[in-house]
Amino acid sequence: MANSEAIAAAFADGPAYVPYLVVGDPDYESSKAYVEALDRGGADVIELGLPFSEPIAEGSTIQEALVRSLDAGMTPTRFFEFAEELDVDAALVCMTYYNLIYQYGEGEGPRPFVERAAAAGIQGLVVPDLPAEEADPLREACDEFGLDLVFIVAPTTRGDRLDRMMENVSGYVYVQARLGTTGARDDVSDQTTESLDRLREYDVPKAVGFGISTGEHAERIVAGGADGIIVGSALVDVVAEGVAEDLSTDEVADRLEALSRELKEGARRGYRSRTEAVESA
Amino acid sequence: MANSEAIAAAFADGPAYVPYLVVGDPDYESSKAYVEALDRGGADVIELGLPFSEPIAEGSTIQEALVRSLDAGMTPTRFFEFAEELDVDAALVCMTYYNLIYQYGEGEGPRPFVERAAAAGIQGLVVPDLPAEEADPLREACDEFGLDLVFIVAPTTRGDRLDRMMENVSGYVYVQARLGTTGARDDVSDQTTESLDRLREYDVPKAVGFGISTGEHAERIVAGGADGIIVGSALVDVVAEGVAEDLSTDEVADRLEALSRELKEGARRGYRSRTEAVESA
Amino acid sequence: MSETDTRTTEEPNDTAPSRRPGRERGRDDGKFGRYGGQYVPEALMPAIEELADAYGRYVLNNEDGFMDEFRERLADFGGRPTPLQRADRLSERYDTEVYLKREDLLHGGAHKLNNALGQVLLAKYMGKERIIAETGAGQHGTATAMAAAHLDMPCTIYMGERDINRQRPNVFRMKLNGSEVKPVTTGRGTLKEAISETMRDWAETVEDTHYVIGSIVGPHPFPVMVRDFQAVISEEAREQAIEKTGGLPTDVVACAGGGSNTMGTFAEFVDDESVALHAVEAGGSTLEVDEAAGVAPNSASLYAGEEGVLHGARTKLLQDSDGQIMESHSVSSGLDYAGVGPELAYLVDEGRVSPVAVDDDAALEGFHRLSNTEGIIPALETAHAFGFLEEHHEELGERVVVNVSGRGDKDLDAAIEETDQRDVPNAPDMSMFTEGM
Amino acid sequence: MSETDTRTTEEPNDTAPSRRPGRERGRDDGKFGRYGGQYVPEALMPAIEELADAYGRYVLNNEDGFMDEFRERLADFGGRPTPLQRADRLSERYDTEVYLKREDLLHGGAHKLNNALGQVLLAKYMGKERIIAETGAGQHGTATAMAAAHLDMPCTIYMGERDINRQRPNVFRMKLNGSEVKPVTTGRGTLKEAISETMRDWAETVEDTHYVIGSIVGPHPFPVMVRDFQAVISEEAREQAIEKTGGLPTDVVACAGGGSNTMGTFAEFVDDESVALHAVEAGGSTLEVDEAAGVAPNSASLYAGEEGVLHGARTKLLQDSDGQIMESHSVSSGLDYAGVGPELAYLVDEGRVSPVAVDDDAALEGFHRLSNTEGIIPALETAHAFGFLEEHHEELGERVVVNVSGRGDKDLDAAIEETDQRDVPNAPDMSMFTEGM
Ligand SMILES: Cc1ncc(COP(=O)(O)O)c(C=O)c1O
Ligand SMILES: Cc1ncc(COP(=O)(O)O)c(C=O)c1O
Repeated sequence: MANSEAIAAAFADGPAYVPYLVVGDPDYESSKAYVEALDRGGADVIELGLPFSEPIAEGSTIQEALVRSLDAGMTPTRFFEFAEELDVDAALVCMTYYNLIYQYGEGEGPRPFVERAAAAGIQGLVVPDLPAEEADPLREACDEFGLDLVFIVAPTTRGDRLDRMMENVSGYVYVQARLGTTGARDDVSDQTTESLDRLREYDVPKAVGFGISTGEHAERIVAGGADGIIVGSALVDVVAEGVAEDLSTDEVADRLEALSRELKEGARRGYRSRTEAVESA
Repeated sequence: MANSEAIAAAFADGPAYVPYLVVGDPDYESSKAYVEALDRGGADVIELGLPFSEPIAEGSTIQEALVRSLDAGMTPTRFFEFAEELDVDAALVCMTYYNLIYQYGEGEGPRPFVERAAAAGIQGLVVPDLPAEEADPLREACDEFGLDLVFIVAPTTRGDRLDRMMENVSGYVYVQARLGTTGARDDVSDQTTESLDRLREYDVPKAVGFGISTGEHAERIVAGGADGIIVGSALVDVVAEGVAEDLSTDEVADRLEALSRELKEGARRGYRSRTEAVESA
Repeated sequence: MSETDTRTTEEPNDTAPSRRPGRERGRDDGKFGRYGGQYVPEALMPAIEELADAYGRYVLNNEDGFMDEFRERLADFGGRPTPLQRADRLSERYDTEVYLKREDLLHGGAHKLNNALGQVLLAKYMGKERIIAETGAGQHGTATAMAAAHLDMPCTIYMGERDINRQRPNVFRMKLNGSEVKPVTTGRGTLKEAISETMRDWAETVEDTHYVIGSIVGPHPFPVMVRDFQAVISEEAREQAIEKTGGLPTDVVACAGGGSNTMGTFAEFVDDESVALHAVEAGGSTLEVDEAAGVAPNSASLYAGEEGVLHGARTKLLQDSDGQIMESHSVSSGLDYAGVGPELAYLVDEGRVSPVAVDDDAALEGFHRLSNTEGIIPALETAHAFGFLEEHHEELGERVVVNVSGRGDKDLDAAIEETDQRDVPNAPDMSMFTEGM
Repeated sequence: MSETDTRTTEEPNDTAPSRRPGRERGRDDGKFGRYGGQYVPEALMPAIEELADAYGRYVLNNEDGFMDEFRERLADFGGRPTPLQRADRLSERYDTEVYLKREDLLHGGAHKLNNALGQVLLAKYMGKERIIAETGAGQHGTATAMAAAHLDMPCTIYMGERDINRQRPNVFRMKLNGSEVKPVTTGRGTLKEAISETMRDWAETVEDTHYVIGSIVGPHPFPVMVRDFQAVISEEAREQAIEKTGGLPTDVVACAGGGSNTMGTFAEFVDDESVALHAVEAGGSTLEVDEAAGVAPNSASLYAGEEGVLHGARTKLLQDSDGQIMESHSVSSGLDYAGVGPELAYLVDEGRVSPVAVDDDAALEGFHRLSNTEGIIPALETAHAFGFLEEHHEELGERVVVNVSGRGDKDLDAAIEETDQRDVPNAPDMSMFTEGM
């Protein structure tokens, strides 16, 4: 199922590289430069984090980034302006928590947020604290305005729950590579392979995230069957380093672009080895 | 009833002046000079305080004096040496708490203490935490060694208790002028008159104490019927002043002697006005 | 209207098997009208589904005698039943019968143990091997640590670094009870970061770990489960009131932070239509809100909050117009929370529970009044209920039950400081305490 | 032999009307063999005679329903009965059934309230208008202040200035309860000066004032009266033990300072010859005595003391060879007293009670053990009983009742400091608490 053609296209041809950054981290202008650097680095879809004050699903790396952004004045209104001002080729997805979606604009419910997001060029939403069971109203609004609603599948998601989620998902599924919250790790988990196996029968692109930080990770994950890789904390770490070491915006942007290239390259290598394996089989 | 002739003599002819000091306050030698000054000032009986670590019946003036004496090393053994070394005319009475009497010497019970006291020239004992009900063993030892056992009569002592006490008392009764503990006050209480009235029928000298600090007090109390006055805190105050103001031993001794003269004079005036009143009646 | 209206659950009261049908609310799907639900990361869903299952089996159906063991341990280890005491001097002062439900006498000094013991025992029945919990002021953390020691379960408590420095005695109590206390250094180092950190731990360890939530908040089944564990307060109080006074009270009063002592005190009275239920919230310094600073100088989410989603449930919240959660404030750290249990939000909307805000000043007066007239030093949280009594006693009926949710020993320093900062008419002379400060 | 032998009272047990004759000891004349009596200044004799009379009428004969009201208030205000709890983990550790009598759950956090409430209520029945008490660490003072607030009696507590500075939380609790706290500046500013000062006040105000003594010490009728008020502990424990275990315990253990929780825990078992009674004293740092300095680095007056007269009674004391009272020492301020109740001294001489000294180190281990294995943080006083258990469990029978005389919240600072000063094998890592010290 897909509402957004741009997102569908991103997964259509080769593995998708889906980076994440917190919008407004550490400030509005630098953040714009960073997102654009991701784009230059080869992003197919960019997940833009809209910070919420109580981010219960995040690891500490992203939590700190959300705090930096909030402290610098980020709001949903500014977020949409940011999206509008961006000069990027990648498809944009907004990642945020349900309360911000629910409260936005006049009247209750998620519709005003989705309408505004659509107008700002956002193609999809990821809402980590919104399970499929509570998602009907948001799903309807997304369908109305042509946005995809991406769900996260955990290593522990199976059976009825998985079916229900796959009925509701659109665009891609976010396959959580391991238990836990977001955060860069050094290894790639076996849970990923298991999850991809479980999802094989569902006809929707599978992007794997949680803990990917190097081109080599990316390669292995895509080789293992992923249609895309989602990278968050590893990139946010670069921004945090920039803050800690007081680096120039350009320097940080360059690093982000370089890391993006490495990740994208890795994904491509993984894809090649997979298709070669299939072909030689 | 009387065991000690010296004490009987002290009350025989005119009102007795009975001053109290803590032995060893603030040190052994000064204390000896102070006691001898009381004697020069006209003391008929001197109450020598042997300090106990938990003096539950004392006001804060005397409590502090007891602490000074203990800190300077006073013990029952030293106390008896002190009594032996004293050069005074007045009869000596030891005022202390029962535990020191009970623990003294070999074997249990009060006998060794009394025996040693007698040898040191002590003529009587006042034990503020020993009511008549618990006094049999001490009473027996006193009788054996010729000491008087003085009891304190409180404003609240009446009826059976008073009778029992008066059966046991010897030497004199210590008539407590008011409720409360020791300590110099500015007035003389009505409770004194009442107490003396209650005691009239008993044939034993009545010495009034608690709160007497001036010649005028002494006069009024003796005029009211007392056979003697007991003065403690007012004298201990003089010693404390000496410590606080770092006065010479001679200076303090002189003040004690002077205050003693004033008190004794007051007592004599009171006695004269009483006998005149009786004669003119 | 919002989309949630379509999902409003029919109350299953009529067919409920339990003695008092009021307790059925939310049991099956965690919905209280428009409130409740399970807004959690997908990774936690299996854990809360497993928990909902265990709740149904052990708590509702007493499988393996779970509830029997729970009640027995509450009695022997916790000290239940707690008394319902007539407050002689307050009764005289207000010319009405005032009764105190003495949860301050529970082991640990607050109602918190009812829940902590229930959940740790449940975790044991579920075969979990480890307990985690978050704590702000440390009350829930200490209760959980005690229960974990008692039941021999390894326990880790997450606590913001700033809170650790403010609440050292409670930190020490947890450590004494053998719990690991993990300082949370992210963000501002307070309760919200500790909650996130605990969620993080749970998300990684769900398979062998149970997360003990401290109030009737969070995703289903926590709100109903915590309520059921705390409902022992009102089960006892209702019986005691009938036995002591020959009838039901006219009014029942409890302070409300997350609302666990509140619903515990109300649960068995909800169906007694004649009994008025008063939820007393922390009015802080004022009910005005500073949107720009993101600060609500109060914790009155029932009274002044708006519907939203926080920590796994839809409920009433203190939030700005964007939906960002405000920093709440109260003189009592245990009421200092921007949300409230969904069941209370529902009962307030239904008109069954009256929310009232009592400000810091009135709470401090209440604190001193109970201390010096009844000889009971209440927790500052509890003190709000006595501030309410002073301000609203004329509106009450002739028989009032007030829950004394906790004792004030933990609050002595705060009480000295806060009393010193304002003019509390009934406070003792504080100079000997404040001079060296 | 001493003269007191001639006055040894015949035990009136045989003709006693009460259910359990053991409680008759000392009722009539305050004598327990050679111990007890009324060694007080004459001015106080009328007051203690009046009190003895009131004790006979109200306590022994329940005149005007005094005992009924006392028991009702103990239940409703105090939280009685307290549980008798099986300690699962200690039972396993010692391979014997260990039961805990939970006096720590009493209002105020220690057994002290049983006595304070009884005496303040008695003062009310006697028509007194004012309460005074002394306190050292503040436990008896806080209990008295609570009782006085509850019963609307003006109350003055004397406390040494040095103790005030060491025990500020307790001072604050007393003030919160509306009591006046009078600093005593004479001497060293500790308990002994506070006792003298309270006696002084009483000597002046006996007519309208009652002096609430905090343990089974002092002149008759205090030792018997305080014992009778505290005996509720053993009344409950004996019944609970029979009900829970089908029989009497083999051993009963309580710590002993003045001995009020001790005799309260033993009273109903004294006539059960099969039950061994263990009084655990504070062994301090050593049982050796420094005569020259007048210091006993322990408080083991039953174990190491000699007969003497202190604070109104003949009993066992820590004293030097002159009879001066020694400064006692213990890690727990509540056991830090140079004397002990005369009834305990008597029962030890009779061989009915076994005195055992447990030193500071073992007490601290006991403190940590109960905290981290059972989830109960005991008072440092109480901790001595658990030090005893560890050291002597092999000598005990199969069913042991230990009185948990109080909770440890008051002792957190002391426990941190004392644990830091020595090598306590089972203590948690303390570095986060001690670094800033
Ligand atoms: C004594 C006391 N009362 C009330 C509360 C508030 O919690 P709740 O509203 O969940 O009962 C707390 C929380 O720490 C507390 O400690
Ligand atoms: C908890 C606790 N236990 C025991 C004692 C010792 O007193 P007693 O020996 O009179 O019970 C105290 C005295 O303060 C105490 O607070």
